[in-house]
Amino acid sequence: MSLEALQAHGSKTARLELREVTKVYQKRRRTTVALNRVSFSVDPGKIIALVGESGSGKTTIARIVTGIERPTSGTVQLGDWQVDTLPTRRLREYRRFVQMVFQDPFSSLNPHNTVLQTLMRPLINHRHYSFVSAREQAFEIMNTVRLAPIEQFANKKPHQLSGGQRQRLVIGRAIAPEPQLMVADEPVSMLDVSIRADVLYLIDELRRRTGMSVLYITHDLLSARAVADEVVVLYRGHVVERGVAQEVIRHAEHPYTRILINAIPNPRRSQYQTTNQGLEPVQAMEEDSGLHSPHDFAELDGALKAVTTVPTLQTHATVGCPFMQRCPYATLQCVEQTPSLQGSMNHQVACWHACGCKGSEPNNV
Amino acid sequence: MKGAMKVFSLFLTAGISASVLTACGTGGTPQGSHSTGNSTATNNGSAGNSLVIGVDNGSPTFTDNFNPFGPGNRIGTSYIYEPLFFVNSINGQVVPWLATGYKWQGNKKLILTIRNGVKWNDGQPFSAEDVAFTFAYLKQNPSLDWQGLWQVLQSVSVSGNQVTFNFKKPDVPAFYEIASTVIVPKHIWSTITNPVQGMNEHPVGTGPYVVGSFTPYQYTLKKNPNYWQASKVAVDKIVFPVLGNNQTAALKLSSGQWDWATLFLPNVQQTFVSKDPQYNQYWFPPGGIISLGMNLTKAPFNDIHFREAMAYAIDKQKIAQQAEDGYVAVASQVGLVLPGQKQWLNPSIPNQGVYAYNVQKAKQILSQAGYHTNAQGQLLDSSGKTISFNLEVPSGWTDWIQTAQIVQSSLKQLGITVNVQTPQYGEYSQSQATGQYDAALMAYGGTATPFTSYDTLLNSKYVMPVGKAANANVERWSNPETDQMLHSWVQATDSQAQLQDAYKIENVMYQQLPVVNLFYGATWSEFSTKKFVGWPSAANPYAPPAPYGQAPLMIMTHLQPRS
Amino acid sequence: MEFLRRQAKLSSTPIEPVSRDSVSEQGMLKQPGFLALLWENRKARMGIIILTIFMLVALVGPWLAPYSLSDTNFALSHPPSAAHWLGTTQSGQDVLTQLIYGSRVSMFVGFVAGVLVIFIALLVGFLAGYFGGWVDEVLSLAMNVMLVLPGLPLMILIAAYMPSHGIWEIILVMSITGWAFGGRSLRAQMMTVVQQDYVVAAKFAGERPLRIIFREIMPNMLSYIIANFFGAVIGAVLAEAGLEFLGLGNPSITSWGTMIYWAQSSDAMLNGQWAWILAPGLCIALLAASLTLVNFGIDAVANPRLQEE
Amino acid sequence: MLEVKDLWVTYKSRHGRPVTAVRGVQLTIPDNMFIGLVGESGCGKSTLGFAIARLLDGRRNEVTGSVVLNGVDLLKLDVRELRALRWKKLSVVLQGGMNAFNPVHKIQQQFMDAMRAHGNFTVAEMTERIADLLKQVQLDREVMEMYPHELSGGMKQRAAIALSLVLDPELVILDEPTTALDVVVQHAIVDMLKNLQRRLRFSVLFISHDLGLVLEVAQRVVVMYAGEIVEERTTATLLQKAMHPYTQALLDCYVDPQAEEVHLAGIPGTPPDLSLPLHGCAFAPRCAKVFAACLNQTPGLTFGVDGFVQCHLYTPQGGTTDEP
Amino acid sequence: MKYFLRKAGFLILTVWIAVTLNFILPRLMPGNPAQAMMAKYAQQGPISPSQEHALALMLGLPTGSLWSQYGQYLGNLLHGNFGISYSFYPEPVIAVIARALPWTLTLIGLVTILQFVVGTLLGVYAAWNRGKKFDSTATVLFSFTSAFPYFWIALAFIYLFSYMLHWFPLSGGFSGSLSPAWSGAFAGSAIYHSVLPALTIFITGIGGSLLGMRNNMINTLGEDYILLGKAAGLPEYVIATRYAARNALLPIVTNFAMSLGYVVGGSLLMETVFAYPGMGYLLATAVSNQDYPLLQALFLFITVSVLLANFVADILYGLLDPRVRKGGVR
Repeated sequence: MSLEALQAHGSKTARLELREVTKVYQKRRRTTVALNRVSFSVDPGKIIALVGESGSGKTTIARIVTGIERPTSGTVQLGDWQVDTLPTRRLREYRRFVQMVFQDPFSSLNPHNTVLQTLMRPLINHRHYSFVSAREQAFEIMNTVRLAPIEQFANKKPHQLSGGQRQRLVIGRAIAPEPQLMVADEPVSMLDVSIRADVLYLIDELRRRTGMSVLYITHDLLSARAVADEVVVLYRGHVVERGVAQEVIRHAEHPYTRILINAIPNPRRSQYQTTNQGLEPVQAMEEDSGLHSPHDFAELDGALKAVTTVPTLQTHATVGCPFMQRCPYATLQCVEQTPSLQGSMNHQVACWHACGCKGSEPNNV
Repeated sequence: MKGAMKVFSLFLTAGISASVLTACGTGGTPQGSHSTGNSTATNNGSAGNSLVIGVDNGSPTFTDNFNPFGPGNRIGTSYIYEPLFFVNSINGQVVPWLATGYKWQGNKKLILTIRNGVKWNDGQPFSAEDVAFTFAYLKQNPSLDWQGLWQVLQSVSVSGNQVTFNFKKPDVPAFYEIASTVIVPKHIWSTITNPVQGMNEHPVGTGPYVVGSFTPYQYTLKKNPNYWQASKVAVDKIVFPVLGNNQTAALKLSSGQWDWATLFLPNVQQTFVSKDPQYNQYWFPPGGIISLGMNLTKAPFNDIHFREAMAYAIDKQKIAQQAEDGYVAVASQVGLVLPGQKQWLNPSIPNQGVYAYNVQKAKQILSQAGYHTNAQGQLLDSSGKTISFNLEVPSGWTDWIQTAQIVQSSLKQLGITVNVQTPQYGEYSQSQATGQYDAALMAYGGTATPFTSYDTLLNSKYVMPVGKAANANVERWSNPETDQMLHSWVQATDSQAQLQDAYKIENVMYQQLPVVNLFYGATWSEFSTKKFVGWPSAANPYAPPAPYGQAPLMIMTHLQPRS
Repeated sequence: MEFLRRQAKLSSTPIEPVSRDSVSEQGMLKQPGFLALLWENRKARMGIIILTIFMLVALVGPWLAPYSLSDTNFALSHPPSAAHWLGTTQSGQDVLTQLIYGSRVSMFVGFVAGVLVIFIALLVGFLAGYFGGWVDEVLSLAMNVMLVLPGLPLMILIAAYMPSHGIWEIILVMSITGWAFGGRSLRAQMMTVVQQDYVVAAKFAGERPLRIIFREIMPNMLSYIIANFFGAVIGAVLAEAGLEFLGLGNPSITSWGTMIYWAQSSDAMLNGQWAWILAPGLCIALLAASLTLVNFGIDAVANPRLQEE
Repeated sequence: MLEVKDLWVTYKSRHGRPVTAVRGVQLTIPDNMFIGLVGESGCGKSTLGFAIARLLDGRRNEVTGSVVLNGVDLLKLDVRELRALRWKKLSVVLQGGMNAFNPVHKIQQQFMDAMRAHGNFTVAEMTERIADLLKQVQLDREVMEMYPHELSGGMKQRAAIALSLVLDPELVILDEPTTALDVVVQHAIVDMLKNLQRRLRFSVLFISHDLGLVLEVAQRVVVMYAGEIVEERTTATLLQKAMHPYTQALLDCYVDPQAEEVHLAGIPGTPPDLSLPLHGCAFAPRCAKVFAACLNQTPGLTFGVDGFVQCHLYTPQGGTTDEP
Repeated sequence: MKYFLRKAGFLILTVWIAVTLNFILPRLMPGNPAQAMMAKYAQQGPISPSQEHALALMLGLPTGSLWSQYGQYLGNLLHGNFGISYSFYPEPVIAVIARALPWTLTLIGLVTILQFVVGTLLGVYAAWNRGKKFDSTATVLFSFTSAFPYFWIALAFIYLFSYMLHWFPLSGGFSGSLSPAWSGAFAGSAIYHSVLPALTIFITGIGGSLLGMRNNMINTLGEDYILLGKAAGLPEYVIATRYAARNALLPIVTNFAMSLGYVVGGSLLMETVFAYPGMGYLLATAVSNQDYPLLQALFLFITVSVLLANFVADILYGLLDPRVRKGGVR
């Protein structure tokens, strides 16, 4: 069956919907809130980019959506599948519909399996192809993900492929069972800049052709902008901003989103806008706040760890904006009240200063 | 004397078997002779008129225990406590010791005359009271009465220096058990309530020696100056170092660290004698019989022809040569330890009762009895079944294992498959007791009177149904005629009458082969005549040459300094 | 002995499926096979040669041996001579013949016990490592306990209570007591592997656990398993010798262990039959050392840091 | 000032062909200069950095050429001379900042080890110096007393940078110091580094695969491809007009995320196998402007006012008169 | 602290398991040791039921249900009552062991530690001079020495040094003319007697320590912090010891603890050969004498000693590794 034929099966695609998903990890008397009432949905054929740094909860979402973990509360639905209560024994069946592309193309392929074997297994397992037809279909997929000429690649093993080729193989394996949803977890972050576009646009092309949804997890807003229809920005397990990709990135309102945008290496901007111009919230914070104790030090990753790992008792008592400690615009309101997502469906932001921050001067709290 | 002597002989014979026997015998059993040795004492050997004896095995160190009743006592105990008579197990000769004489009144009353002028080594006088006390003490503490004396004894009474034993039923051979019972002082033991568990660190006996010094690695005995035959005792001091293990014990003996030892030494001429050819000597007299015991309740062992064929087919000479290094002789099938017990031998039995090695004859007997062989050379019985059996040997008894291997290869010539198995001793003895074995190598004989051997081997009163533990006659020989012969013997005080019964039983042994005798187990004894002479020898077999048991009492009163 | 195995093993870093170092990847297009790499390692080569000799001797033993094993009709206790290169035993057997036949039993026991040990270790280690959770808790506890319980005394205790001591009983005892180390290291290895993306990917490809464990993961751990297997064989060969030496084996079979047992119980040293006691010990050591050397090689091949120059 | 002349590094392999990862590199690092070294993975940039620092395992590779630091050829020094010079003149920050600290010693211990190796300091002096440096990299004084595992990745990398500065070296080589870190942290560290360099005036060789990042911090940029330096320019001129098609293509991979239309570009093809001899220009197979000469003639260096480029477009063969 | 508690918990658990194993094992095996003992006594003559009872009491054979036996057994253990030795009758097992334990603890303990230290140091040296002469010779040589069975080395030593050369005594732990005491003469004799046994453990054991440390150290030498140490121009000895060896030692310590059981096992065989008055020789004689109470108690003592040593090593590990000490990873 060709992929064009797959397209005809558009009815197979389904909508992914997360409602109020919360995930709490209990580990050695420490409670970590990895996700805090996260809601969003992915429509068939769309790419949603989940953006955030490590610790933001984006990987947890991937694990919950793929059934590896269950949410503490909230519901996750993919078409007819009630994912949050999915019994372990049905996981295998479910995975026909949800496939994953991994960050590291070097470790996600079994070094002992050839390209052909790698592509045939999901066909045989999930779609019960015979060996011969699986082989045919695998060739088809190789064409689709541009691992051509086929004869040359079919019997190669991963170590004989370049990074980009490996990632295309991984993508080919992921589309083999004709999933409804592809979860792509930082699929290009380990690849050279020069081949990122190739891989990203392949995913983009495939979702158009098959109608599957894509949950694209990244810390790179630029790539999100390039391929995603919508962007969800996560901070410490909270959705802080979401909306149509172009809207969110071009008119970012949440300070954190702006930090992320600012962190994208942009050679042209950097030389003409010298370091002291524009928004430098991180540095401003470092120098001003004096928060230099190791754990809530201004460095973002340190701060994330410190704040998301709090003692049990305080977990649910947490109020205020999750970003307040690092926010140069934080006010008393931010400490006392938790902001919720506000705005149109095209662009929502959870920030008390969302409208004013663009022009306002940083407050020194 | 069935108990003690049987055990004694068991150790003599089994003692050939390396290393494994425990100290769990009655007084004066060694730990197995081909055994263990240890430590030190190069300097001890040279001291004046002292003797270093490598016999006591501490494994690893000595417990200070000279309790004549308990298991696990020091070998030296038997140099301290004395019996009423010394019975020479080699030839059955009875030598008066603490008693000077005995006489039977009928066959249910035995009267012993006790020696005067003997003193305990604490200075107290020894008397007939002590003798009576000792036997009463055994009755009082049944766990001490291993020989089961009080199963036949009615009472023991004293009058003057005479002690009278009244029997419930006639048991003339029981004399040997009474004779060898060691006597303990009443004034000490009457207050000891738990004799088995006492350690008896300061033994008070009548014997030639008292404890000198004691360390966990070595103890010494020194001459008892008050000994009743002190003039005969030439050795002033005896040193018992810890034996250690096999290899080191042999190396120590070989390197001259000991004056007297009881070890199986391979190639003794080269490994011991040649190290000091002028003085180093050995004498390995036979002390028991090693036989192939069979479960007679099972086929094909219940077939006399089969047993006979085996007796011909087993290359006993090879066993004696290889398994026993040629130190022993092929055993007579009559069940006597020859030549020591030759006075008991039935002259009508040819070739002293030895079945010569003759495979042809064996095959002939088998085919006459309806056995035949198939194309693969396997022996089939009359119903066409192949014949194979397990042969059990205690684990670690290396010479027996070798013996079994030779039996195995011998019987292979007849087409019989033998599986040699080496279970632990406990399992080995248990499977015999309960009759769940096919065949096993066993030791018997070497008792002062052959009656004891025959009784335990053949008396049907010991037979238990398969599955229940039998204490003797484990091959389960059950024959009313044999029982009648034994019964007649037990009542006979007259030696001629005893001899007639013996002849009959020897015939049974020879013709019906309740067990197949293989070879004589030896008493190992290596000694140096550098300091002392007068050791027992084939020419003068006044005692077994063993440094354990009661033989040392005899030997220590015979040794003379080399002048 | 065992100590060496343990430490040598633990030192190996997890085997990475592929090298990420693209520099080293280039020019390696025709990467030689595992065995070829092993052969290039000097120590492993030495080990392989010794091991192969032993294997061959064991295989063709009956043709190689100068005499029949059951032939006991030679002069007793003879020192080495032209007719008997290693002399004869006290019971008139040819020592060289025994040595050759002994290699069969010793290596059989070693390798069969090694297989059993590694089998249990694989099963326990893999299940614990793969499934984690309570399965891991229970199995790990069992492993840790077995690991700290001293092996030989435990073996002795079990063997002492065993009613009979054939080859299989010995193998059984060694398998029961010997698997924990392999289990532990395989578990640790499995735990790192199971988190690798390709295993997760296999789950997404719809593979079932057993297939993932044995078809996807095991090939990647093969060198590690082989090394563990050899370690288990070393342990088994030495343990067999130890048990036989103590008389807890079956002395009527001929193995290197029983040869030493017989030699020492026949006071071979006293008789100057040094070859009788020396040869089997040397063979044990050579065999164990050859396996150790091969393991060195496996380590070096599988672990880039240990690679030889 | 450090001068690299005609540096070649070849990895020897027992199996397969030797890989020549650095091919005749010429490079000058003036004092007080922040130089960025960029290239795709496998282009030999880290090897170059390691070769300069003489940290390559001598048993596995062959280094020829010279690395002259203030008139001393580092490659010719014996172990003792080299050790004396290390860290005082030249220090490094490794990519695996996570593992750069000995896990069993406290952070300050490792600073002190480095200091003690090169001079006599009292504990008080050392403590003061360490505290000062930690402050410079915006770390708390308490970090001194901590063990490596108690620090986050970013903190460790800051500490590693501080460690590299402990003896006031003339040159610090940083090998992908932020690759393993999150974008925001990466940004912060790079900024800090830039400020430090401007303030303390040491030279930096900043090795990264990320041209965008390099352009943000470096004063000069060195672009490497297939073991060779294909372009070396000041950042400003490079941004105005990248000369080499490879540099151009790399630059094109960066777009403004806030632009109206965002389309990512890539470079088709893969870099050449460095175990094979190269014919012509190494980039030719992927180059959009390739022409006949590129395939069989190795381009020479074309020098301009502030750097050079290695491309036929700027040689007589290319026929272009474009001044670099 | 938590680490410590966890390790202590594991210690208690393993001790309990060893104790229970010790209880169950004889009862699982076919053939009751007590009956075997009886059979042995029965060889000496028929045993009446009353005698059988006397014997059972004398030997302290267990009675009652399995659970009550278990309870009794645990109770006895707590009181240090391990029953009465069959082969040292009537000595209590505990007394027999008390005589042997110090020898083994001292000899094996000291030599094992010495062996570990020397082996580890040589391993460091070999790894640091990797590929050089010492390294290549040592790895092959020690692969062989560590492959020799302990008892075989012991046999060879006895033959060579004691029997042929008369340099050392043939067996035993001290001269028979001396009594164990805190005297110079006794100590001298004990040391003299322990030379060969010690050498045996040392030679067979050192290879393991050396090779283990070498491999680990080579691994550690590939770590970034070593490279950084070199780049920082640290003196070689600092890198070799405080950086490489210190870190390479960590897993070795745990391995050392785990392999203790095996070292002890090997040493037990060695003791048998030397008839050294320690636990190993006692164990061998208990085995050949079917002295089950002694056998069981010995197993328990050896096991508990090993477990304790393990525990100590674990604690040591905790002290060596700040990640554990400070409650970090692991």
